[in-house]
Amino acid sequence: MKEQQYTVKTNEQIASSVYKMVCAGDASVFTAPGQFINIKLDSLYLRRPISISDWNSERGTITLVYKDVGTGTAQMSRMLPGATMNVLSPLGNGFDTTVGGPKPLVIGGGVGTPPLLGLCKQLVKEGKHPHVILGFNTKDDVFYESEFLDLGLKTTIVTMDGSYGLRGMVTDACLNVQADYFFACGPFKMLQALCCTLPAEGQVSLEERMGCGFGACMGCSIMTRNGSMRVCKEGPVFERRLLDW
Amino acid sequence: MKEQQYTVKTNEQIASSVYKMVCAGDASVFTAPGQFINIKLDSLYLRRPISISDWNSERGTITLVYKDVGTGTAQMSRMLPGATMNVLSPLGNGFDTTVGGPKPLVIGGGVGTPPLLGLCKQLVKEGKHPHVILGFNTKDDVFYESEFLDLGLKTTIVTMDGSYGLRGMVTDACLNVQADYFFACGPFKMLQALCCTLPAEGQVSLEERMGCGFGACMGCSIMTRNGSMRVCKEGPVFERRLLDW
Amino acid sequence: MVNTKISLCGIELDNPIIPASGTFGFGKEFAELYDINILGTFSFKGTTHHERFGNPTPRIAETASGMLNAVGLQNPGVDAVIKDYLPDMKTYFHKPVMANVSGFSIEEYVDVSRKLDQQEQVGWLEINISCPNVHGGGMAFGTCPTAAAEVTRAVRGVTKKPIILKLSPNTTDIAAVAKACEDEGADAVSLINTLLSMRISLQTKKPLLHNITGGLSGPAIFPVALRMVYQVYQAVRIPIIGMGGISSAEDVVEMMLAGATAIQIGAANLVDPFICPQIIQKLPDVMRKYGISDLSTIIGGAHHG
Amino acid sequence: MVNTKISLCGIELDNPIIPASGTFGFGKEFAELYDINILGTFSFKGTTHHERFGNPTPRIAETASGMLNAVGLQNPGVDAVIKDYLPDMKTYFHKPVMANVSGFSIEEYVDVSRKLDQQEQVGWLEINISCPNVHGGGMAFGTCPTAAAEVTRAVRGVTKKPIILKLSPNTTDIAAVAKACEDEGADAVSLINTLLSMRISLQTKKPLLHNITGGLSGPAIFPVALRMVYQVYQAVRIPIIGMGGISSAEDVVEMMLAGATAIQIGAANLVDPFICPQIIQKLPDVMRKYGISDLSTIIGGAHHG
Ligand SMILES: Cc1cc2nc3c(=O)[nH]c(=O)nc-3n(C[C@H](O)[C@H](O)[C@H](O)COP(=O)(O)OP(=O)(O)OC[C@H]3O[C@@H](n4cnc5c(N)ncnc54)[C@H](O)[C@@H]3O)c2cc1C
Ligand SMILES: Cc1cc2nc3c(=O)[nH]c(=O)nc-3n(C[C@H](O)[C@H](O)[C@H](O)COP(=O)(O)OP(=O)(O)OC[C@H]3O[C@@H](n4cnc5c(N)ncnc54)[C@H](O)[C@@H]3O)c2cc1C
Ligand SMILES: Cc1cc2nc3c(=O)[nH]c(=O)nc-3n(C[C@H](O)[C@H](O)[C@H](O)COP(=O)(O)O)c2cc1C
Ligand SMILES: Cc1cc2nc3c(=O)[nH]c(=O)nc-3n(C[C@H](O)[C@H](O)[C@H](O)COP(=O)(O)O)c2cc1C
Ligand code: FES
Ligand code: FES
Repeated sequence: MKEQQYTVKTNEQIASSVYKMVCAGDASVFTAPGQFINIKLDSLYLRRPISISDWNSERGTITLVYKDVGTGTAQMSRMLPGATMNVLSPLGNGFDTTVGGPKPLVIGGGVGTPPLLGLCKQLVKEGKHPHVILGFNTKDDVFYESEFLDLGLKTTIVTMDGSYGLRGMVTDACLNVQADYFFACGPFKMLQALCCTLPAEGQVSLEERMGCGFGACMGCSIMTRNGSMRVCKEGPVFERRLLDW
Repeated sequence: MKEQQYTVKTNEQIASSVYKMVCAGDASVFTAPGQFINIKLDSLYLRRPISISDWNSERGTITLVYKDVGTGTAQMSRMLPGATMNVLSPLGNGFDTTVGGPKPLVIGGGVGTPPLLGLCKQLVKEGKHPHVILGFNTKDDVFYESEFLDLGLKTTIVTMDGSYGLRGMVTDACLNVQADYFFACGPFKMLQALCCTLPAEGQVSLEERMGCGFGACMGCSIMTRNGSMRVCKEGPVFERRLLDW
Repeated sequence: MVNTKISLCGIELDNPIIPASGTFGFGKEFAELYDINILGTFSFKGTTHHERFGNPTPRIAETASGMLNAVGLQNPGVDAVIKDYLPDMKTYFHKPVMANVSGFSIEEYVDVSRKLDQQEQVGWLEINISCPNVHGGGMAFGTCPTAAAEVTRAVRGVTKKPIILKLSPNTTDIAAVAKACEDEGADAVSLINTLLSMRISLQTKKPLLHNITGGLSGPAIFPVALRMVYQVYQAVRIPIIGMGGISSAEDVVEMMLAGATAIQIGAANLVDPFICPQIIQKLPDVMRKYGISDLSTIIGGAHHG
Repeated sequence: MVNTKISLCGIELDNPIIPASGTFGFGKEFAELYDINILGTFSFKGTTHHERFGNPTPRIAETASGMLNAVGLQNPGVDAVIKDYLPDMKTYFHKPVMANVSGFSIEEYVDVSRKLDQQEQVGWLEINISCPNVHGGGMAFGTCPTAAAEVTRAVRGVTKKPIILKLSPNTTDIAAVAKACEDEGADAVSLINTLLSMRISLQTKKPLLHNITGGLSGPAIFPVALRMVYQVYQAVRIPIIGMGGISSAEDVVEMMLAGATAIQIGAANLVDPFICPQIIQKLPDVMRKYGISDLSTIIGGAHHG
């Protein structure tokens, strides 16, 4: 982990309350998709954890996609190109792409979707063909469909109200798909439902309120089948079989 | 009193740790030299009181001169043209130029000097010929000499170490000057010494730590011969005879 | 249409927003800025028997997200308040006002309360047993249940108006103090007063405040105040007026969820004199955002279900 | 050359900077970031008899200039600390370490202290009688002088190492608690632990922390901590370790002027993991700026003259 300075290059709205920010900075630190950074914002005491959606070590760019849900993310949404952010990065262990078969399921819900783009790029690089299923509440919330399509991946969008793609929840969409491994990121309830319905092994990325983000405070501990683990340090990605759901 | 937005036009260093900031904004609110404004700064809880050094209602400009002595003034010194500040203005009662003779003494010490420029402009407008005596610690601290000279005023500079102008304190310089009235602004000790040595009547501008700046909190009360008064509301300028020094 | 009305000891308020004692004077400075009749009411400056200058300056210091004050109950004394301030107040404030009664002995509380009880403009007596900035007992009454009970009993004897005991946070068990007040007939409690604090100047290496210690207020203390209101809500049945760092309509809702029937706004008035009208204006939007149609229904909401 | 050395209960520290218990784990996460041997020492995570998971999440919330935690003393238990953590610590920390002893009964404090007393690496035992995040007494010991005295007496009986009683701010009279500890043989006191606080979610209308309440730390509490250190300094002769919101070299000096011999840094480590080396680096400049050549001479400076 390092303390670094990132500079905002672009920051644009890509869906209802959802923004995509591309920053210039040291991207060579990241070792796996699913890792995150912790961002210091003006006049807020705690840092804000945001996943790395995508990064390019050569160009030195990092892509974040975040939803404006409160003071901190609202402040981020107002940042202009040239603004700088103090961040701690990289944090956490990301997805382990060495396990799982050639056609894993990649399942995202809402702003759980961003890190899955970096994940899919990695999977594709390793010669795999993930099937991507993304769930949103409604049409206005949908983002990143073309990014996944551009990777040549089968991409299914579901919305709760059916205003875009299939109607329903990602769990519904998953029922029709055969896969022996999955990667998922999204709301707690969605991940729980997935783990209860999918027979396959897989990895899920969790969120917890964090004090530090690098393992010092025990603020983010969860109880797993292997004892307590820190979402920020041993996670945020956990093998589903560790979770006692 | 109004809550207003001022925009920084220029902000330049004019002496050791001393900056002059010209802002665009409503200057029509000021009624007397010696009034002040209270400035909201990022991530600082209390506002910072700064005197109006000069103002131009037609052009809509306000001049502040301030010394970097702590967090707030340091932050001000870093503000770039275009930056905006939320201010409460005008605050306090300024100097009353209707009293005193045609040749008053105007005495400033360090960053007590700024409001005296506005004062002298007013006195000159009223056909008076103040003699200006300004005291500083050392050469590097001196500012505003040419501004007073430009008004055609006799301007005496004294420095503690004699590195510029006369050597000594403003009280020394005052001893040689005949005047039946004086206006003064500067450090508490200087004002006290003046009131103890000068036989003339006069007005002095005081400083106190302030909670509000507009008379609500009683944070800045001082005891005078006429009972308790608020530096922010009944002051900051007081007739010397009210002060029990 | 959302409803922001609440009832405080039998008196209906248009909204629960009450500027806190010591930060609003007698309302005059603010009446010059906006029509203060939009407020629920306000609590005027802590009034003692005799006129008081208070502590020498410096009386104010800054802290992270807060401020210290050691004003020390500067006020004109109860007789001057009645003779000079209240008649003038009639010209700009037309609602029942909350009288903040301060003192250094039970006799003084009784005496000041009895006099203010006679004033028709006064809707409630808020008995400040918690000012940390006076020597000689001002605070002690508010930190100990038996002393708080004694003050309550004594003041209860001289007024039929609702009495609100204002409690100190500088105590181990604020709920016990609140309960003691309720048992002796308090109609409500208000909390919290400031947290005893200090700052030291690195230049002079001496305390920044002449009084050495002062009271901390502002957003820094909001989470402490919230916890205390929550605890007191579980201990008493009388209404609670919650305060401590409230600076937004969201804070108002959070404090009411903890158990406050009404709320007071102190330090925020000083740094932003228009904060109360702003909050009153934004409150309906915030209520709608969080699905609240009647504000009085959320009081203590965080305790249920 | 300025001198930052201080002596704490007979052990000399290179500087008074000590990361606070619960914010520095067992030092390993930080040892990966910088050489933690530059620190005066550090206080390791509060250790109980048995392994504890602590409270369910959410355990963390944000406040103005501060944070709440309700970790609830998650730790591996004293035996695992001795078996797994201390030997490993030898590889990256070569100074005497401060062992933070937590518990729910006097027997537990005694038991854990006795075991940690045997560890050669342990320089001091810091007895945490003030954790607000555990049910069943953890806090009560620190809010009442007689209970604090009892813990001190019991622990004193099982160790010759310096014992430091860590006090709670959630009490009416912290100086009385400190005095009680001193009288029973405490070698030092450390203060303050966190201020009991809470936050409520407007979305769910329920407390944000699963544990309902949590402890407030960070700059928000600095002026409260400063006042308490100042008060305790007047009540006891043993050294005080001051903490609460310290985030800069200036804060260190201010806390020492109030009466602290050494200081701890808690929450600031979490938001800025390099804060301790930064402060250690800046301290000499700040000392020069304020005319301090020997840091140990300013301890309690605000009380004199
Ligand atoms: C490992 C990790 C990766 C994340 N990646 C993303 C991402 O890529 N895109 C995205 O939009 N969001 C992501 N989040 C959620 C994001 O951290 C929160 O939305 C954000 O912290 C909210 O801050 P706020 O100030 O806007 O909200 P506020 O509610 O004002 O925040 C108050 C406090 O609560 C914390 N908090 C609030 N919501 C959450 C949450 N869901 N998880 C953790 N802490 C929270 C904040 O960090 C802050 O400390 C991630 C969270 C974690 C733990
Ligand atoms: C009516 C009035 C007019 C003033 N006019 C000027 C001016 O024209 N130019 C100028 O350079 N200075 C002026 N000052 C002093 C100026 O307000 C302080 O230098 C400034 O507030 C310091 O803020 P800081 O954050 O840099 O210092 P810090 O020490 O970090 O401030 C901490 C707190 O102390 C207060 N404070 C510190 N010093 C003073 C002081 N001398 N007077 C009042 N409060 C203080 C701050 O406002 C703040 O609340 C004036 C003060 C008053 C009361
Ligand atoms: C400058 C100042 C003066 C105060 N004077 C009084 C007072 O006279 N009587 C009283 O009961 N409380 C007094 N208080 C306490 C406030 O009414 C309030 O309880 C406290 O400030 C917490 O609220 P806040 O954080 O919103 O300021 C005073 C507070 C401040 C800041
Ligand atoms: C996440 C967290 C965990 C803590 N755990 C402990 C602990 O185990 N033992 C203890 O004595 N204090 C514990 N504390 C309290 C700190 O050591 C310190 O007393 C307090 O946070 C005030 O200092 P600060 O404002 O610098 O954080 C903890 C504090 C935090 C923020
Ligand atoms: S957030 Fe501090 S340990 Fe995970
Ligand atoms: S600063 Fe508040 S009354 Fe003067």
